[in-house]
Amino acid sequence: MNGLLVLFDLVLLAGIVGVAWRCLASTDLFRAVVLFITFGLLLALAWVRLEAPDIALAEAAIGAGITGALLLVTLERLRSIMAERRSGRPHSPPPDPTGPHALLRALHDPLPEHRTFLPALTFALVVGGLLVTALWHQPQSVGLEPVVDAHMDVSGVDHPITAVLLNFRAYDTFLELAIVLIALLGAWSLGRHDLIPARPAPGPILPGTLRLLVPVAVVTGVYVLWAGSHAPGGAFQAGAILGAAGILLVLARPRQLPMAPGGPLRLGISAGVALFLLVGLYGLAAGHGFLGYAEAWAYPLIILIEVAATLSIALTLVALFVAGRPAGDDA
Amino acid sequence: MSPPGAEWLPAGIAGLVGLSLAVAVLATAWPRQAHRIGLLGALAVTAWVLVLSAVFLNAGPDPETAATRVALGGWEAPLGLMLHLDGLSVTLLVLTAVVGLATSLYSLGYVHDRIERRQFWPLWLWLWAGLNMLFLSGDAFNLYITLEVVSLSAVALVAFTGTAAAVSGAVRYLLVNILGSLSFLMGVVLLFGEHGVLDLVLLEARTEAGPTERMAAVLMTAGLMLKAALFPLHVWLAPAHGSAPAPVSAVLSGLVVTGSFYLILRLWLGVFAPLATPAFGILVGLLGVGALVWGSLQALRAGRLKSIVAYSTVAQFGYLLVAFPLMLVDPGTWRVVVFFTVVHALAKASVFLAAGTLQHAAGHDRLADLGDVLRARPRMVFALGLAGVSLMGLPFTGGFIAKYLLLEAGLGTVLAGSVIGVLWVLAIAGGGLLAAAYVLRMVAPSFQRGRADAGETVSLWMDWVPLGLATVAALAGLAGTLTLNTLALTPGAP
Amino acid sequence: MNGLLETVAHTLAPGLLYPTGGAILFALGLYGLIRRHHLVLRILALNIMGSGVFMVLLGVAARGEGPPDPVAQALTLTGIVVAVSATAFALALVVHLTRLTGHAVMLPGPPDDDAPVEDISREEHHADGGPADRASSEDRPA
Amino acid sequence: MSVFYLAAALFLLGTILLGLIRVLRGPGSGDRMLAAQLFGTTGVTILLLLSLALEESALVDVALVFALLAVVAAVAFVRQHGLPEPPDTPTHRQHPESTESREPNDDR
Repeated sequence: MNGLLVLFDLVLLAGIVGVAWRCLASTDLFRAVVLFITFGLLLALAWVRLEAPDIALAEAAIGAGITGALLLVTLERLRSIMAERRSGRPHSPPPDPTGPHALLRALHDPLPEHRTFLPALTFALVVGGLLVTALWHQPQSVGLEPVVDAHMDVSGVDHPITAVLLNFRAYDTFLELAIVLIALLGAWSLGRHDLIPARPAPGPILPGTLRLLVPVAVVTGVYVLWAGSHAPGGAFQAGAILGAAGILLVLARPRQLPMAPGGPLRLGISAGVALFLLVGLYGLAAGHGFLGYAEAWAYPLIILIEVAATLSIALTLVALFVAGRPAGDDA
Repeated sequence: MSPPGAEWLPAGIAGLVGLSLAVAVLATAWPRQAHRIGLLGALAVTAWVLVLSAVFLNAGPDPETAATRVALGGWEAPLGLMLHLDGLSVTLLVLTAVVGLATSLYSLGYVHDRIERRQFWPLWLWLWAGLNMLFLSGDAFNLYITLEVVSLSAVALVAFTGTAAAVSGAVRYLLVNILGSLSFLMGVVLLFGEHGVLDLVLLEARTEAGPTERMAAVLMTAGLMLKAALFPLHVWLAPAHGSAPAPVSAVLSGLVVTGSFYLILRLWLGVFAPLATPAFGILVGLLGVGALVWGSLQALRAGRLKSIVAYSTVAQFGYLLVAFPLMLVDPGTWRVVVFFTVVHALAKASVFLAAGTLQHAAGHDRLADLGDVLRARPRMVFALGLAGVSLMGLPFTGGFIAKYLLLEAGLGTVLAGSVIGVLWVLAIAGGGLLAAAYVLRMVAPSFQRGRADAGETVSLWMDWVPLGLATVAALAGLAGTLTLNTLALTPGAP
Repeated sequence: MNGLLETVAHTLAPGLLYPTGGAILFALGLYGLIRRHHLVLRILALNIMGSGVFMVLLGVAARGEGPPDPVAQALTLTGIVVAVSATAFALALVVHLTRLTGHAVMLPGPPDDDAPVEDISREEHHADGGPADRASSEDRPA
Repeated sequence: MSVFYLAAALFLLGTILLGLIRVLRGPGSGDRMLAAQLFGTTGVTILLLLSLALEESALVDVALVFALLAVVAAVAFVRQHGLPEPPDTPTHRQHPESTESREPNDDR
C-alpha cells in the first residue's frame, strides 16, 4: 500500500512537472493552454494526496470551469483582433514579416533566442536548488493545527478550514473578496465589453447540454456552499461553480449578453464585501472586535456572509469572463 | 495612570481600517456619487489619521511599550490576525493621508469626465485603503494580501486611460507585481514551514540565522525590491509612472513605492535583523550608487517632463540603498531614512501633480515645447521649483535636513575607519548635484525669453494643490524633530 | 540495509516530496517567465510559479503525524482566489493591449519613454466605451 | 481491496501521461482538446478510486465538480472553432499545425 502510494506520488509529480515544462516550451499557444488545463487536473490530484480536499474542490471548479474557458476565449479574442487588423483596416500598417506583428500570426510564439538560455537556466537552477536545500532542512513543525483544534467549539462551524477562513482569519478572506472585486473594476475600467467571438454550433447538442447541465450546476453549487460548514466546500468553491454555470450561459448566447442595469449589477458584485464589512463594523461597535462575532451568532452570521459572498463571486467571475463593462454600467 | 485616550487606540486603529474600507466599498457600489463619496471619505480618513496619531503620541511616551496591537475578531496571534501600530506606521499613515488628501482634491479637477470619474474613484479609494491596511498589518500572510490589494488597484489606475502607452506600461507593471508577490509569498511559506506562525512579532522572537531564514530573506527582499523599483529591478517604473494620469503617478511614486520600501525596512529591522552583515550592507550600498547614477543620467536624457520625474524616483531611491551600510554602523540611521522617504514622497507627489497641470495646459509634456506654458504659469514653476529644491536638498527644506543627517551618518562611518564610507559620502553629495541638474532642466525654459501662452484653462484645484503640497514638502523640515521622535516609538527597532 | 530503506522512505514522504516538487515548479515558472515573450505564456508561467508556492505550502502543512494544518489550507485557498483574479485581469489587459498595438508580446529592452501620452483631463478626451476606435492612431511598435 | 483501487488509479494516471502524446503532437486543435477532455473523465475515475482507497468521502464531491464542469472548456472550444468543417473554408483555423508536429519544439 505504502509503496504504491509512493509510486503514485512520484508518477504524479513527474507528470505535473513534465506538463508544466511542455506547456512553457510550446510554440503553439493553443497547445500551451490545453496543457495548462491538464496541469490543473493533475494539481487537483496532488492536493488530494496532500489531504486537502477543499483545495482540490477549488482547483476543480477553477481549473475546469473558469481558467480553461477564460484562456480559450482569450486566444480566440487575440486571433480575431489579429485577423481584423490584417484584413485591411485603413490605418493599420501592413504586417511586417519580421516585426512583432508577425509574432502573433495565428497565435504562435517562436522559441526565444539562445542568448538568454544559459543565464535563465542558471538563475532558475540556483533559485530552485536553494529552495530545496532550505526546505529539506526544515523541522517537522506542527503548525497551527492544535491551536485551531482547541478553538473549534467556539468558532460556530464544524469544518476547521471554514472556521479559519470566516472566523479566525476573516480579515484575509474579506480582503480576498475585495481583490476579486478590484480585478473586475480594473477590467471594467479598460472599456466596454465587445462581442465574444463565437461561431454557430447548429444541432440540438449544445442547447440540450445546457438545459441539463446548468440546473445541475446550480444545485451542486448550493450543495457545496451548504456543505462548507461541516465538510470540504464553502463560499469560494460554490461561487466558482455557479460562475462556471454563468459562463456556460454566456457561451450559449454570446451575441445577446443580458443587459443588466448598472445599479443592481454594482450592488450584486459588491454585496459580499459590503455585507462582510457591515458585520465586521457591527462587531467593532458591539465590542467583539472588528470582524468579530458573538459566539451564539457566529453560525448564522457566517452563513449569511457566505451566501452573499457566493453570489458576488459568481457574478464577478462571469463579469471577468465577459471582460469589459456592460453598457448599463455607464448609465 | 495612563495618559488620556490610550484606551481608545485599539478601537481607533480598527476603526481606521473599517472607515477606509467603507469609503471604498461605498464608492464601488454607488459609482454615480463616487467623487463626492471620495471627497468626504478623504477628509474623514485624513481627520481620523491625524486624531489617531495625536492620541498615539499623547499615549505612548515609552519606546518599549509604544506598539499597540489589536486582535481582529478577538483572536490573538498565533491563531488570529493582529493589527500593529507603532511610530513607524503612524509616520507613514500620516504621510499617506497628506498625499492622499492632496491627490483627491487634485483629482476633483483632473478627472472630470463622467464615465472616467466612475472608474477612477473606486479604484483610488481601494488603493488608499490598501495602503492604510499595509501600514497597519502585523501578519506575514496578511501583508501579502494587502500588497495585492495595493498592486492590483495601482495597475488598474495606470491602465484606465486606455491608451497604448498606459496599457503596455500597466501590463509590465502587473507582471512585475505578480512576480514580486509570488516571491514574497514563497518567503512567507518558508518562514511558516519552519516556525509554524505568521505573526511578525512571534516570528521575530523565533528567527535565527538558518538556511530557511536566509532563503526567505532573499526571496522576500527581492520580491519587494522588484515592487519598490529598487535598482537594478527598476525597469518597469518609468513606463508605468510616466504614462499614468498625473494623480496616479503622484500616488505611485509617492506612496506605493514607499509602501514596498517600508516593508523591506520593517522586515530587516525585525524578523531578518540577525542576518544583516557588513558585506551585505556594502553590496546594497553599491546598488544604491548605481541607482543614483543611472536614474539621474536617464532623467537628464529623457524628453518628457513626466519621464524625468519618473526616473528621478529611481535615482532618489538610491539614497535609501546607500543608507543600508550606514545603518549597519549606526543603527539609528534608519529613522533618518524614513524621514528622507517622507520628504521625498511629498516632494515627488507635488512635482507629478504640477507636471499634470502643465501637461493639461499645454496638451503634451514634451520638455522642448513646454516653454510657452511654463512662462505663463509662474505658480506651477514655483511649485516645481519648491519641490525640486527639496529633492535637491538645499538648505531650510525637509530634503536638506534629511540629506544633512544622512551625510552626517556617512561621515561618521568614515571617521569610524571605513574606507568605503568615502564612497557613500560622495554618492550622497553627488546625488544632490545630479538632482539639481535635472530639476533645473525642468524649470529652465521659464527663464528663457519667449512667447508666453497659458494654454488650456486649468481648474482651481489643479492650479493650487501642487503648490500647497510643495509647500508642505518644503516645510516638512520643521517637523523633522517631531518625525524622528515619533519614529523612536518603534519597539524592537534600534 | 534497513537504515537505508528508512532514509529512502523518509525522503519519499509526501511532506518532503511535494515541497520539492513545488520548488521545481517555482523554478520552472521563473525560467519560462524569463525565456518566453508572448504575454499569455508569461501569465501561464506566473500561474505555474504560483502553483509551486501552493504545493510547498500544502506539502509543508501535511508534514508530521496528525491531520494537516487547516490554516495552511485556508491560506492556499485565499492565494488561489487572488491568483485567479490577477490572471483574469491580466488577460483582459493583454486583449486590450493587442487591440491597441496589434501584438501581445513584451519584447525585452527598454520601453519607449518618449511616446506620446494622452491626457484624460483635456476636454477632447472622452471615454466613449469602445476602445477599438482609438486604436488606429496610437499604433506604435514596441 | 484498497491496494487494488490504488493500483487501478496508478494505471489510469499512466494512461493520462500516455495520452499527453496526443496533446503534444496534435496535429489539429480538435485532437488536443479531445485528449484533454478524455483526461477529465479519467481524472474523475481516479478521484473516485482514491476516495475508496484513502477512505475520504469528500473526494466524491471533487469528482462531481470535475465531471460537471469539464463541459465548460468543451463548450468554449466548440463555440470558437465551430463544428468540423471542410479544411478549405475561410473560417477554418489558421494554425500552422501541420508544420508544428515536425518542428523541433524543444529548446534544450
